[in-house]
Amino acid sequence: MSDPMSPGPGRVDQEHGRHLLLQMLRVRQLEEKCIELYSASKIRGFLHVYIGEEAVAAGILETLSPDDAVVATYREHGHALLRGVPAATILAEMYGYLEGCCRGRGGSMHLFDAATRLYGGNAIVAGGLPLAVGLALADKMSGRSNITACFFGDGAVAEGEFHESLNLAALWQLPVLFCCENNLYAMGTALGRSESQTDMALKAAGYEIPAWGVDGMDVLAVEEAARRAADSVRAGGGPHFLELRTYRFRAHSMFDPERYRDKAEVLKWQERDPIGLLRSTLEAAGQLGPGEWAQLQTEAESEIARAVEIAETGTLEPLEDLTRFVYSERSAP
Amino acid sequence: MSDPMSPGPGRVDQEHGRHLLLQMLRVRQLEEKCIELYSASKIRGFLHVYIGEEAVAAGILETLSPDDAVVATYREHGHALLRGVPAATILAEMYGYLEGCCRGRGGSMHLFDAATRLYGGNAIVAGGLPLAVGLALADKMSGRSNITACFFGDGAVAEGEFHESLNLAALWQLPVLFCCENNLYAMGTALGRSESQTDMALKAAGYEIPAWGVDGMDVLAVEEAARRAADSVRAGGGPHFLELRTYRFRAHSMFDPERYRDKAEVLKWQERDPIGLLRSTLEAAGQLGPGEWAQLQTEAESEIARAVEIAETGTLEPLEDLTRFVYSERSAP
Amino acid sequence: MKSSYREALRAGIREAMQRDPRVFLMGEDVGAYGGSFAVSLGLLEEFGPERIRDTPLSESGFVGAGIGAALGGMRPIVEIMTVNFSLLALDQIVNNAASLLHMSGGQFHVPLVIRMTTGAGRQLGAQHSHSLEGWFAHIPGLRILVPATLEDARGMLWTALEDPDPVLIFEHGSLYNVTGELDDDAGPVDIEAAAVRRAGGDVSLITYGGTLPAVLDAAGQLAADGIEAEVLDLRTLRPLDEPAILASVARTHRAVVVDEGWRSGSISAEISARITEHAFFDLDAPVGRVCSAEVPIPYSKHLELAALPSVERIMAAAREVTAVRG
Amino acid sequence: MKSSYREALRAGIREAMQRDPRVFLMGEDVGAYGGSFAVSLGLLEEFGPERIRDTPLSESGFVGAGIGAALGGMRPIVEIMTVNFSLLALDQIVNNAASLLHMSGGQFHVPLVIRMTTGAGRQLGAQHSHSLEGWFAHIPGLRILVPATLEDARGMLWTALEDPDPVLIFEHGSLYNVTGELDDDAGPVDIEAAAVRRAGGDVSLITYGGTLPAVLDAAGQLAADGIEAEVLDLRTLRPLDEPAILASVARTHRAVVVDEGWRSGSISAEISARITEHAFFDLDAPVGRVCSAEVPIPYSKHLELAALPSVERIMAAAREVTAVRG
Ligand SMILES: Cc1ncc(C[n+]2csc(CCOP(=O)(O)OP(=O)(O)O)c2C)c(N)n1
Ligand SMILES: Cc1ncc(C[n+]2csc(CCOP(=O)(O)OP(=O)(O)O)c2C)c(N)n1
Ligand SMILES: [Mg+2]
Ligand SMILES: [Mg+2]
Repeated sequence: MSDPMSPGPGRVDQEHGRHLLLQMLRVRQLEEKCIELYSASKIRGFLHVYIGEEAVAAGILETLSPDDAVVATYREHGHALLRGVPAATILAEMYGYLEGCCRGRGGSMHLFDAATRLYGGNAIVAGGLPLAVGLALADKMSGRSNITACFFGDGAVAEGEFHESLNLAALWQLPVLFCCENNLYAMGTALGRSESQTDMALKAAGYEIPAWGVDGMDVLAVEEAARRAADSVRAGGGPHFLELRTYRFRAHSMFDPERYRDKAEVLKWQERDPIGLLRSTLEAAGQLGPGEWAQLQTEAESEIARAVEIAETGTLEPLEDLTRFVYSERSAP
Repeated sequence: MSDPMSPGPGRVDQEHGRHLLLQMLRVRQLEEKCIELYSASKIRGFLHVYIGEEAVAAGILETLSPDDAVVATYREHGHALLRGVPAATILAEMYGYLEGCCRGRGGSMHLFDAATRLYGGNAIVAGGLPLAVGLALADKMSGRSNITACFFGDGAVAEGEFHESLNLAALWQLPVLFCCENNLYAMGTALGRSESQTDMALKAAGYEIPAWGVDGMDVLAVEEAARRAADSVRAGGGPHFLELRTYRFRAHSMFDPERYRDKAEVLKWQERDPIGLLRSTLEAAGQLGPGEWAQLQTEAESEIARAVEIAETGTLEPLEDLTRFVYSERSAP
Repeated sequence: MKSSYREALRAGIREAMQRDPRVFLMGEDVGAYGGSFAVSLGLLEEFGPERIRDTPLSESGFVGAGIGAALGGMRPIVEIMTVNFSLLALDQIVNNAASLLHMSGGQFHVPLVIRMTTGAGRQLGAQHSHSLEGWFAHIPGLRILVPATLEDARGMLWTALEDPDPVLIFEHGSLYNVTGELDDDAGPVDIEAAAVRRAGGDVSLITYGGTLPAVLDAAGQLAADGIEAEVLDLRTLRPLDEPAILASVARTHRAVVVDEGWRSGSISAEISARITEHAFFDLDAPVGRVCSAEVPIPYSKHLELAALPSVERIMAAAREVTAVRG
Repeated sequence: MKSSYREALRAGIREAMQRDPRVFLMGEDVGAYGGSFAVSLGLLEEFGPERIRDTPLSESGFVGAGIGAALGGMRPIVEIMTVNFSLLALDQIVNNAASLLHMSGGQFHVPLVIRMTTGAGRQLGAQHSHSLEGWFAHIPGLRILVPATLEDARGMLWTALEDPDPVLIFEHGSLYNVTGELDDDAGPVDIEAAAVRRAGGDVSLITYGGTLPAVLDAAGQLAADGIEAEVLDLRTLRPLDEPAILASVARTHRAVVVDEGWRSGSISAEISARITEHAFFDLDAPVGRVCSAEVPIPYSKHLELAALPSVERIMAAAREVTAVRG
């Protein structure tokens, strides 16, 4: 297969470019729908959407193989979708239905999927990092060439578990791709008010982990950086660290009145909407006409609309199953 | 007072040089005695001695004022002694006597002393660092110009609490002097097997904390570096970080069979015994004759011998006091 | 004056900040965000960023810093966003805050207040629904408060700050929006004694915090059936107000303990054990317990509700103990 | 064959390593140092540094890595040097290890074993003398084992490793040097049932782990006074073997629970509550408890001894409950 990143006239092979655009549109569409469903009280609990950050998951997950593992945060709907969990299963989970990927027990913050090796969905900031280290350790000790992609926010960087995990991964040269989704805020706390050192690459240097910053609004740049990093991790180069510079266009969660930032700042970032950026790139290269754009949009919309329909037909887990899976079920003797 | 570090002929003013030598001898003597008393079952529990590392506490504490605060580890007898806690009080504590600095409740790992602002003695590796940050925060918020010297081992660097504390101190520009006693081992774990990045100054750079490494066997170098750092901290320069490169000549604790290192390595380091080094420096500069050396030794020995005598006369806390100080005592209404 | 539980808490913080310059509030998003549950909303504007201090995500670090600041003469109020994240700070709370005074032979007091949200019921899933105040109540050296009313939300903080020892205050997430009348001159309250919230001679319903409303509701319904329940609000879990518990049982001879912790090893076990120890021959029936099902709390509403103590389960337990002929 | 408790543990680890290539041991100083309590002494030489894996001081990190490795198909044995440091790893244990299976709707098993030393009695002071196994027993999703005998030290590990769920094994520090006869073919043991270690009809002494020797001692001395105590070794704290506890009480009608945790909120409270709940009308006296004094454990020997359960206090408690005429 030819390298999708170094194509003929444009920055990207046409088909691959449209694929990435569709991926981001699918996530966007899913997230817009989630907000709608939350407002309609169909989804409850805490809901964190990924709008504005789609290029990060889209670019990185593109470079993984099905056997690789993924660890994410409570802002992980997009990761689940792009990893291959059907939208209907994701939505059913948020509806709290048995047909959800966790039988409705996890909800928005806890999407798990064994089939695609998606190990959550973790609601404890930085709590997934040690898991990623262990998953990579298992792969390494078993002689498998899988890697583990571990997503976390800029806020996680201050936590002790971040520090301990990076050190362990580097010390043992484990195949972890650390992906810091730096959207500049941890809830209402701007990065500069939470980190004495805001240069993430320098932070990573403190562990001798190769690291670089990437424009997280440019999915092509993300994919390219991720491929370089993932290849190196897979080749035995130890953990790598990517700082994905991005921005969340929406509130932290459905409860966040956004007192801590200016509307102007948000608007400025929205000019670099990752979907808009890729669309322009493709259009400028003559790789996307208006009809094709509309078609991609329709495709994403109808997938999600159909998923909602399916999710709506979900059922509730029987009450008597409440205590199932606290411990593993053993086959009767 | 003239600068004791830039004297006439030698590297140090004669009187100050002898003072530092005596300080180290006092610690050495105390620690040798502790080992003896442990073997005689007078001291129990875990005992960690500081032999070989005396230059670190001696050099650094020299630069503090009485109002400054000190936070140390379970290897803190020397820090307590040089901070001004009487040897008899320290020993009584290890005997478990009421006359000890903590009524015999703390033992070797938990020497506390309000009068000299010694906040432990902490048996949780890295557990003292957040306390130091808070003490410095209190000083800063109250407009006091005190600083807090925080001692910890190389092993502590891997802990999450290290990471969180350095970040907080730097973010808030707090007056903490972080003193990493890098003796190359955490129990049996050599630094290279516990840190992916063994350059501590680079670690500290991850927090934008000024840091430098110091020959921890050369008390004059330690004092000079500490004075430079402490002055800067006190002047509002935010936290500073010193890596004191040293070595423990003895086992980690009285239970350690030292399987993890060669006798040859220990012998090599012993050639750079901090006491021997300073003695040679002073002798070479004609600042210490044989009689004076013997006199300093005698002085240290008799202080500790006398302290043992006093400690031996200690008494046990009454059993009915067991539950005192779980909560503060209030004056009767 | 009308007030919500949230506003009552805020009034308590504001008053403490005004009264004592050594008091400051520190925690994740207490400032610019306005508090994750809006408790500290507006305080940043009023007191500035030095005293309403946003922290990075580093629970062990800033809780430990709070301990250090208390040692250094300040009166910190540390907010841990929720009890779920307090697991990251347990070393500091147990090994330092709770131990320093005793271990130092009485030298170092830790006048620290830690506030945190606790409890389930809002479909937040397993990692965000813990009720671990019973765990903390196991630790000597700590004082554990569980305000269930507006008066207590308003008044416990100042008393806690005057205490020379570490005090933990657990605010149940379901209470923040509870609204009612609060005296204009409501102020500091005692933090030692349990309170009888409803009188009744047939059974003692013993509870605290987030489950008090359900227990009062159950008591009301039981009364319609002719069972008069006395409702005891513990208010403090450590120390327990044992005399108040025993006095109630002496009146009723029957008790049900209701708490939202998992049953095994919950605070309700301790209360049951104490009642049995001290009032065994007074009891007409074994002490009942209504706790959460022993499962990680699920997201889906019907399962979550099934897992938590409910008015129905409380009534059933009360009926069961009152049915026993002692 | 003569064996110490320490050697029995080591034999169990060695056998597991030999049987299953997915098994490995990881923790602070398990390798080059030989294990802080010498449990893993010699295993590095036998199995190499990949499988006897020294970790940096980072309890949350390597416990979490153990969970991840278990998710990834390995069978890790994680050693936390002592329970005191497990406070730094509680988030991983509670929020991940214990919750993942339920929260993921049954998808992700965590076949992890965590071993740690627990308990006081060696003059190690407040921060090194915790007995927190009762805390862990509060958490659904965990299995808590407390080997008190050589057979259990030898045999519980393999059974635990075969369990698809996380199992925590607490080894009391005072037991490592206990020596006795161990069958040459001693091997895996059941991890579900409590065991009667001494028969007797007058009172049930219920205990586990580090306090079993003192309880057996007390039982011996009580027999000289004509009080025949049945000694029940719980062996597992979660799940509790409730049928065995109730069966014992059904035989004796009197019970004393002995554990080294602080009394309030200890596992003994849970046992007392359960006995009362299920055997109230069988009981001739309230259930007694012998626990540690509610103080941070002091260094000095006389105070430490006074704080911990002693043979004398156990005997006194047994006498007290047997003196009551039901
Ligand atoms: C340990 C912990 N502390 C606090 C929280 C509450 N909390 C949830 S998300 C969040 C902000 C995290 O920010 P970041 O890591 O940057 O991720 P983002 O939400 O920006 O994607 C906080 C403080 C938590 N979930 N876990
Ligand atoms: C959190 C924690 N984990 C483990 C231990 C056990 N332990 C005590 S000292 C020590 C080594 C610490 O090494 P280092 O920080 O380099 O200090 P040193 O002993 O060399 O002075 C260990 C692992 C502990 N006390 N605390
Ligand atoms: Mg962020
Ligand atoms: Mg060291």
